[in-house]
Amino acid sequence: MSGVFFLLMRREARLLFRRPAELANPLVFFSIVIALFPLAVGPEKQLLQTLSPGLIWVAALLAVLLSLDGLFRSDFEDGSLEQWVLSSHPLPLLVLAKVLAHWLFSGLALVLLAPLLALMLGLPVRCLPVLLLSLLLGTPVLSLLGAVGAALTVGLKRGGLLLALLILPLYIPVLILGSGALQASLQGLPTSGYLLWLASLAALAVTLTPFAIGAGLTISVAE
Amino acid sequence: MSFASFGEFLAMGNHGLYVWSAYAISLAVLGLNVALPIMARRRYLQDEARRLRREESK
Amino acid sequence: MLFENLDLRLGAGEMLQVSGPNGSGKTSLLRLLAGLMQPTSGDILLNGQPLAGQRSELARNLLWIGHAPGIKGLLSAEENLAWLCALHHPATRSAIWQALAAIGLKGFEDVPCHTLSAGQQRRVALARLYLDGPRLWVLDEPFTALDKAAVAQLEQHLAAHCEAGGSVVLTTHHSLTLKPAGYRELDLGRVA
Amino acid sequence: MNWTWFHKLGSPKWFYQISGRWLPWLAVAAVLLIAVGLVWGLAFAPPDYQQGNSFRIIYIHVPAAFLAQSIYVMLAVAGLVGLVWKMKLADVALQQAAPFGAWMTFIALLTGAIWGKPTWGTYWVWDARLTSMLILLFLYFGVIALGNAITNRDSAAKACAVLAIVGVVNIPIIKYSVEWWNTLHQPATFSVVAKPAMPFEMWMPLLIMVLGFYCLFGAVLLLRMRLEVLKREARSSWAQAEIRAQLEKTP
Repeated sequence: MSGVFFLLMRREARLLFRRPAELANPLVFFSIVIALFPLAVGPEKQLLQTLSPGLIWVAALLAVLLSLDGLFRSDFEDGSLEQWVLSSHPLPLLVLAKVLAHWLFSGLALVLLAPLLALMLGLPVRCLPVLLLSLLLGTPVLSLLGAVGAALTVGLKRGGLLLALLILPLYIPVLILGSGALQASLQGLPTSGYLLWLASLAALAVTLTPFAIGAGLTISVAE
Repeated sequence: MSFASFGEFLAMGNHGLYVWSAYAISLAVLGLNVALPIMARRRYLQDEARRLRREESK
Repeated sequence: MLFENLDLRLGAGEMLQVSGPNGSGKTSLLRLLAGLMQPTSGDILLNGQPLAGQRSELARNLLWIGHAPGIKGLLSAEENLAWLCALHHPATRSAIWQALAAIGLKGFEDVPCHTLSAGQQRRVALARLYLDGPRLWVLDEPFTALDKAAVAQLEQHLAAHCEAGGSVVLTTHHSLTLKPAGYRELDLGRVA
Repeated sequence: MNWTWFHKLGSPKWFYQISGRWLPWLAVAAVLLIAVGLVWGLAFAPPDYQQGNSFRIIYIHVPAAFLAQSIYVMLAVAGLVGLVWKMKLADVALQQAAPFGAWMTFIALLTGAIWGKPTWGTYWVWDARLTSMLILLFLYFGVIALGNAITNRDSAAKACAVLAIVGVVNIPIIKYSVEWWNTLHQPATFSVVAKPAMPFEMWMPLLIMVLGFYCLFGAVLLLRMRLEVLKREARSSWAQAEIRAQLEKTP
């Protein structure tokens, strides 16, 4: 059973690395959105520093959402999902492997890119560990929740905008906790409370969302 | 009765505009939510009547 | 509403060809039988039990190749088959190579599938029929894009599977030249 | 425990007949309760010692907010029943209740904003309750948009059910995190609803209004569900007979 889990992760890794452009697109999007803010609000250092926790988190959230639109699309179109649904392996396990593989290669890259962009926005170096940790705990939740929406909208022709409509409200707790942690660290306040909450959200998402994703895929395949 | 006159009742202690607009819009929305299904039902029955007439004339 | 009052039974050794004009619900019927779709009303039974309650039993007994057969263009034929086998019925590497050779893809084992022709890609999916696996095959348009020789070979393979006690349900627009003893045809154009 | 009533409830014909009997009672109760609550709340309840008469908006704001939240929970419960027991009627209930829930959220937001002007001096404050309501409105939009986007009726109902269940699990988390966010950024805002010990003449009309809104929701839901059931069952003999009977009544 766990064999198929790692086989699927390896397969997804292969697929992603044979089309590296798709891995790069969310990262480029993330960087562009971050670059837009100084242009919009002005280059004043103090202002950018105060805004940076929110900016980084909003941009990361949108980048994850953007990368999730196509998460199941090719599997849906080439019939892979039908094979998954008919497999004797539990569907929640398969989708968990798929989403984790996706996060491992696109989400993690986002997390690693974030400190660089944060420094450009004027976030002090002492805040970087909290930034990394909060993104590390928060982005898997974003991926898993977004995968629920991706599973429900995969059969629809214009699913992209609908996906954002369905999922963005559900992202709010992660956004609040993630940027809250960063703001607290910017003001020199303790951050462990936020991070513990993010960790429990991550645990909750890993255990519950695979079932919703599986149900969503079964529904989309049945149409 | 917590108001001495009808004029006072309408004025709502200088907050009349807020109170009455809130009530008016809310009741309009409620009315709309009742009226729409009733109208939809009437329209559906009319459609069915037309269909039945067509079938009878065949 | 695609069809109603449909009652059919399939036993071991039987082959059912579902035919009918476009839009008559051939694919929908196959998807219903495979458990991918739920009927609006009525029941689908496997061994006398409702399908919904026995997912693992179904997975053990059913091989489904849909119109889109789940082949990734970026992966090679072998990688594709290895994954499909891991998902359903584990098979060894040599068994996969043998199956690919049997369907005429010798020498194409590790080429990315998007470089293959449409007929060759279809063969990659059909190679699953040459591996040990379930008894009930449900195939949606398996002959699409195949050349004459491959069609004849596949017909023979399907007939042999039925003779050996397996069952096949398939849709196709062409009329089979080789029909096993348990062959039946269901014309959805006439049922509706 | 006898479960036949549960399966009977799943039968469209039975539902149509029984709901036809309930509907007038619910409608009468809704009209009476809302009328009494309105007159009592607007004219007879004493003004608030701090906010004066603007507090009378409470008699719409709070029932709408109550209903907005309970309808979303109802969507998830109906979705669960539809997914687990495959009850078609639950699917109908889910899809027909969602627009009314969205409208209630809209009323709660709008009256909250209007109330905010005399209380806070501005129409919109990022207060925890209003923000949660706004997010709830977005959640409703999601369910409605998903239901409209999927053409297959059964798939649409199931997809909405999954979304509503995921949403309901999230609502407490959203509420909690928004409240936390609010206390961090605006410590000790003046909350409009939480009042120490309302006198009887104030909360009694509120209770009546809440009950009236629930009855109205019941009546509107039955009205919408009956039409949908009639449309879905149009091919069956009882629905045909019902349509003919209705047509004879109103020529």
